[in-house]
Amino acid sequence: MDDFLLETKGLFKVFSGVRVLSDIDLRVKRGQVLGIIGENGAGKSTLVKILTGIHAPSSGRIFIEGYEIRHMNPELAGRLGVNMIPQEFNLIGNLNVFENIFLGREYRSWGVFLDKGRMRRKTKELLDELRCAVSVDAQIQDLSVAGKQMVEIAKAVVNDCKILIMDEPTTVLTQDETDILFSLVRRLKEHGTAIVYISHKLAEVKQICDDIMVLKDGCFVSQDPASELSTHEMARRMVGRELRQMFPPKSKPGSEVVLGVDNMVIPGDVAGITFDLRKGEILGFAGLVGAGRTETAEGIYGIRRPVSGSISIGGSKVSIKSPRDAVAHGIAYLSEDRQGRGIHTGFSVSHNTTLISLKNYGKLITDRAKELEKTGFYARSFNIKSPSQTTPLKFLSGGNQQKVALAKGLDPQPRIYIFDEPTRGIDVNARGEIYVFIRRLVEDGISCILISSDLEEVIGLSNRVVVMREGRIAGILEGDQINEEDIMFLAAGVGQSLSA
Amino acid sequence: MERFGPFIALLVLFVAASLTSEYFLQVTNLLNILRQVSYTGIIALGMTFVIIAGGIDLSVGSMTALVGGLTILALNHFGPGAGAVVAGISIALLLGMAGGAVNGLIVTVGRVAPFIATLGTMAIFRSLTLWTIDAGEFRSNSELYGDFGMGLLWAVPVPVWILLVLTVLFSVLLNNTPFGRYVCAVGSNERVARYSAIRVKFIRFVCYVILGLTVGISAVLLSARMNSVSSSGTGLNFELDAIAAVIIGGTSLSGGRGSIIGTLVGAVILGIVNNMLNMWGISPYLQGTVKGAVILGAVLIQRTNRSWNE
Amino acid sequence: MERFGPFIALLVLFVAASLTSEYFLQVTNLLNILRQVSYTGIIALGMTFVIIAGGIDLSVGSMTALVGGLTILALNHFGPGAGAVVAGISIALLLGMAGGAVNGLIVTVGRVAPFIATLGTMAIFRSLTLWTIDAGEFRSNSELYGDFGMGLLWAVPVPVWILLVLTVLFSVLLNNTPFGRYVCAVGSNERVARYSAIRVKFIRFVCYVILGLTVGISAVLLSARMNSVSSSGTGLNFELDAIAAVIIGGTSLSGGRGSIIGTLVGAVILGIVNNMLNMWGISPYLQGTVKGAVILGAVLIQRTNRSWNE
Amino acid sequence: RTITIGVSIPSADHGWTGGVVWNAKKAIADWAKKDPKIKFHLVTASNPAEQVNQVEDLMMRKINTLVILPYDSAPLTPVCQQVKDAGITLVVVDRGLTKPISDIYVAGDNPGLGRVSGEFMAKQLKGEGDIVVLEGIPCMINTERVNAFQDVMKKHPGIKTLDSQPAYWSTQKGLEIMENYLQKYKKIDAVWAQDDDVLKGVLQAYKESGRKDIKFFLGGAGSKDIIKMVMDGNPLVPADVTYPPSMVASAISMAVMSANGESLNGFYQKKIPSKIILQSELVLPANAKDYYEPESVF
Ligand SMILES: Nc1ncnc2c1ncn2[C@@H]1O[C@H](COP(=O)(O)OP(=O)(O)OP(=O)(O)O)[C@@H](O)[C@H]1O
Ligand SMILES: Nc1ncnc2c1ncn2[C@@H]1O[C@H](COP(=O)(O)OP(=O)(O)OP(=O)(O)O)[C@@H](O)[C@H]1O
Ligand SMILES: [Mg+2]
Ligand SMILES: [Mg+2]
Repeated sequence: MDDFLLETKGLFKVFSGVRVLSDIDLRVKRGQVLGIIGENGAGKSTLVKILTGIHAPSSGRIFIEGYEIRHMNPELAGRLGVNMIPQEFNLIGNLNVFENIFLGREYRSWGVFLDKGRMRRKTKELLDELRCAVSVDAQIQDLSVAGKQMVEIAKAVVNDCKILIMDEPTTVLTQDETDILFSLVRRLKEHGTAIVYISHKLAEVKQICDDIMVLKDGCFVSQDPASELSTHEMARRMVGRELRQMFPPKSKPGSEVVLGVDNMVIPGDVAGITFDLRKGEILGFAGLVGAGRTETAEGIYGIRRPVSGSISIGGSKVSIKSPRDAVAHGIAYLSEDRQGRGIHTGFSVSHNTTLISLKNYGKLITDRAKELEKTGFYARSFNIKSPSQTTPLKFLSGGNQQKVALAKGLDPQPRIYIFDEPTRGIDVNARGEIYVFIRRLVEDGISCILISSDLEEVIGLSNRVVVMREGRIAGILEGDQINEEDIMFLAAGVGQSLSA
Repeated sequence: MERFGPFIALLVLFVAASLTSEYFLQVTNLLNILRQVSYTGIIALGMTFVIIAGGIDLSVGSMTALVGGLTILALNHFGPGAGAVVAGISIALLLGMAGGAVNGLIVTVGRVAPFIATLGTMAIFRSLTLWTIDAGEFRSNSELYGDFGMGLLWAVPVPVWILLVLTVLFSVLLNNTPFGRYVCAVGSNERVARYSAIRVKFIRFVCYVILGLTVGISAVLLSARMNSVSSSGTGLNFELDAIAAVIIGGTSLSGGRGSIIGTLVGAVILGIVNNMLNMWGISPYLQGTVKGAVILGAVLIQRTNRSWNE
Repeated sequence: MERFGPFIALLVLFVAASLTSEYFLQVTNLLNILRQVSYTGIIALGMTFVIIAGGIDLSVGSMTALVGGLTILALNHFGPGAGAVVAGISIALLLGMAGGAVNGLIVTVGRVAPFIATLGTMAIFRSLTLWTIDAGEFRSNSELYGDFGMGLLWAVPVPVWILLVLTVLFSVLLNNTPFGRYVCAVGSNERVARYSAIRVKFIRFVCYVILGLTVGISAVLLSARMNSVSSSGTGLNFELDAIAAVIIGGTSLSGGRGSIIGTLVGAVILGIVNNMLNMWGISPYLQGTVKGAVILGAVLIQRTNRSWNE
Repeated sequence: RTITIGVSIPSADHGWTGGVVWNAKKAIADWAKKDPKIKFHLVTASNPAEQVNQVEDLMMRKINTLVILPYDSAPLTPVCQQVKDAGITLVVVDRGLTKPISDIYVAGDNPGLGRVSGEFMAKQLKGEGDIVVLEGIPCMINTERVNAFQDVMKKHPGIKTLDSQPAYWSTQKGLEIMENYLQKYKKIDAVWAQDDDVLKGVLQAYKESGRKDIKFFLGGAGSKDIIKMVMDGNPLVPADVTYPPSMVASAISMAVMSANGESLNGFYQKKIPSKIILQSELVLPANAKDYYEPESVF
């Protein structure tokens, strides 16, 4: 029975009086993929952080290959071959790709010098295997979110690991990249690596995992072979009750054009983007990683400076030179880069939520009570799990941080909301609630741009879908055309653009 | 509990001082300490904003001399009346803000690292002060100005009142206004702040102007107290005292968060340390050792306290 | 192109200096400049590591005086021979590393903010120096030591050689060894570094020890050159010059990245500025203005250059 | 009755002030040995504001007499006025206050130092030659010295001051500036360094340059090394001009004697003189022995 590579017995974790994990027994065998699912804040990340020694358990025991590890720490975990792809990027912005991948375990020549050549070659090999075009010498801070994610993956598998833990590795990846990752997982599996896989994309979990463990409020719920669980059943166990329909029925947008983008050019990123957004419309944006959707959004939001083209809002041309201008024109933007651009991790829930709209809480003196009341409203609407309104965001789970980021964009009551990966890291239940919320927004006349790597989401919500490829619009799909085949057809660039 | 660190350090120091010196607890001595710390303390209050916003300012000492010197020139020009004093003070505050604005512009528009920018203006302000008066002293002809500098209000020195009032005002500004929140946001993560529609450069700039204003106030109080300004000596090392007060008060030099009350406490801690050194009568050679050790000790008390509560 | 900023600034300054002063391009003058900058330049090289790792050290000037002073005491104790000089130098390097280790321990184990920690030890080191010799001067009795300080090797002064050799060694250390990567990682993101199994405190500590070593080297070269150390004056304001060199050289005060060659360039820029002030014969009062303006200018050139390429 | 004397002086930030601190401590130690009833409180300040604070603190400690070497004149005058108003005997050293409130004033003669130096230099050069000047920290003391020196030079049009730069009373600065001067000027006849610490650096630079053109160097303040060179007949250093840091010790003695109601030895005047000006004296090889004090730190 001792062929468990990784085993825990009775793990408890208490954060400042709050119990986050109770009595968790986890077992993973050689070559097994164990899925862990659970609502936002269920304790999944906390569990795996304990396994890699980032947090110490309050009580309980950890065994690696049958040996008890009493004081796990990141260094020891590394030596024992326990690697992790964390939920939030653990990369050094100032270092380049290969330096990050080898950080702490550099190849050396003469025992003291860095063997850069070998590290570059190995990195290149890995990235090629992941079919990632990122340069080995690129600085991390210059990479897109998807690029960073691929580097994290490469970093986790660069040396032979016995146990690989993946905490929501695919939130910013499109189907293609997810498939690449999965083939990598299968190969590792064949080599006998034990894998722990955390995700809110239940279909993925079912596809790649052998066993699925469900956590709820820090407690073990069940563990069953993936083949015996439907995604519907998974969701039910996570939430503890039946879920309603994921996507609400689509509403009918008005005909009035709220936002018009005409021939926007941002050198190096996007060329000749033209589209318009109607009142009450959800306009999906699909495309492969690097297609330029984020850049388009940032161009509208005043972060990037388009060199030509124009933007009109409500029919009149506007000049947006900064996010401030954009906000003044009623535009909100939810960044895909949560911790890098979206939220202040050191700020509390309420301080984050009201940051953009702070002037609405008193021009001179901020009305604290009103602020808390409003934050409370969002906390209830989105089911934000946090000890209090004044808890710094760094103590919240990833999904709950995302919900705060969503609320932050909503609070100024925008007329146009650009969502870039809105449900990144959000559990199925909350996701459904957010979809309903977005639906209500558009009914109230807000227009949304929905950039998502989750095709199902784009298809399920959008009235129309803009498909981008290599910085250009490959086509705009409507009605029945909004289906996976047509979108992928345009995104991948095989065949003719329909709108041409 | 971390936020109480400075208070605990202050308490410990206070008790230690009371026990080791018979003079310490006398009201005059306590008022003396408060007045003595008020000059750099007021500057430290302004410095708190700059540091929270992720900056630093090394030029405050030189700026104090320059503003104070020019104020005295203006005062002498206006004559001896009370109106002249009021005019002089107004000019000082404006000059202070202008000085702060210069730093703010170099840092924001010029995008020069704050340390270098203000190291440069530190040299420039001092040199302009020397040049204006040929390295001599600016002497005020106004008796009134000197009286104002030594003035008391309900038995408490004017600078102390101003220090306390500014502490309250700035505390509100930092904690209860949008501006204060923006300052923290800018210092905590500039990019997130930009995405949150905050005018990052403008906020930084305003922080420097606020600091300049406090330098102006301090320059008035100090030059009035001495009824003169020495072009070479006035304000020397003020930057170190001000920054030390801010950091001892619990504001992090890496920005993003901080406390105005903490800065006041930090300034008072430094004041008590200096007072104790004089009261204990330590050998001049060893004063530095004792001062350094006590400051380190005060900060270490905060740390120990933190680790208990972690 | 940002990384070329310091070089471009140096080039501009070099050309400007050549054009405005006939003496500038003379070989002796250039060697003079190099030797003049070598003392703080060597310290700046060590400071680069500390700053990249997210720290700072204000105590280097006082430490130079303390180490230099004690070295001379040791030297006088050992007698006049060459062996004594070697022993003295070894002691200096050890003392420097010990001083750096003290700072490193206060910062890492004591978890005191580097600014405050080294502000404290700055006072302490200076005070111990004054106390050791009653505020007087440490005078060496060894002729040999003085000769070593003035020594030339292939017509180039010894301190210049050491500056250049250290630049190469430290450059390799920073860019081509795991340690260098760890320093950048620690300064860029301490949490991530910790998760990457890097011993954050140890790395920080080693950075301070390296800086201490450079202080020891500089203390040897400086005290040998003068064959004496003034307890009050030696090393005064070295910290500002060293930090300025590092930052002008393109290293960010917020840590995470930096360049040793850049620091060398930064130090030389400061040296040329000082040289020019003397060569131009600027009024003593206005020297600060010109110096401040030229430094700001040098940094602004880098910025402009960057924006072109952005 | 016990006498409590507060002594407030600038902190040791260069050689001369280091000498002041040393001399103050020495005088205090000497008097404390002679008369255990006298208590001293010694404080040092690194800027005028700090010195004001320290005087306030000394008043808290109930001093009867304050001996003060003001960091600067005007800024310390108001607080000294307060001291005076509190009935404390005020002994001022070196830098005078802007109001005549001191009971005893022991002064160094800054313009005198410049003048004596200038006159010696002119005489030695026989009214003919090129000189360079190394100044101190730009401040009032420095200005007074340099101006007095230049006033003398005006009377000797044959002497040309090639350059005058601040060396901040620092040996290292003196060395650097002299290096630059040697680079810039191919022929220099004499150097006035104003301060002996600076002169040490200057001599080092000259020695290293291997040049032989400079006829002589003149420092100032009378540090023991330079006096020794004069005494030993070093041709490069034919003289020195005093500005003794021991003046603070003299002032402390005056304060003690005044507090004890003694009069100055040899004076028929009952009280201690209210003004004592210490001349800046010219030290030549002949009289150098009288000025040489080997155990002094300066
Ligand atoms: N450092 C911390 N201090 C205090 N509380 C924490 C800390 N980290 C996490 N928590 C709390 O622990 C709970 C579980 O968080 P965890 O990150 O494990 O959730 P998760 O299951 O990974 O959720 P998600 O799906 O949103 O990522 C949350 O309620 C969170 O607020
Ligand atoms: N995995 C990758 N491989 C190669 N280049 C990449 C990758 N990820 C990002 N890039 C580079 O970054 C740029 C922007 O990518 P980004 O991912 O932000 O675009 P996007 O259209 O917003 O895609 P998505 O929203 O799917 O992340 C691209 O132009 C590309 O050069
Ligand atoms: Mg998580
Ligand atoms: Mg994107």
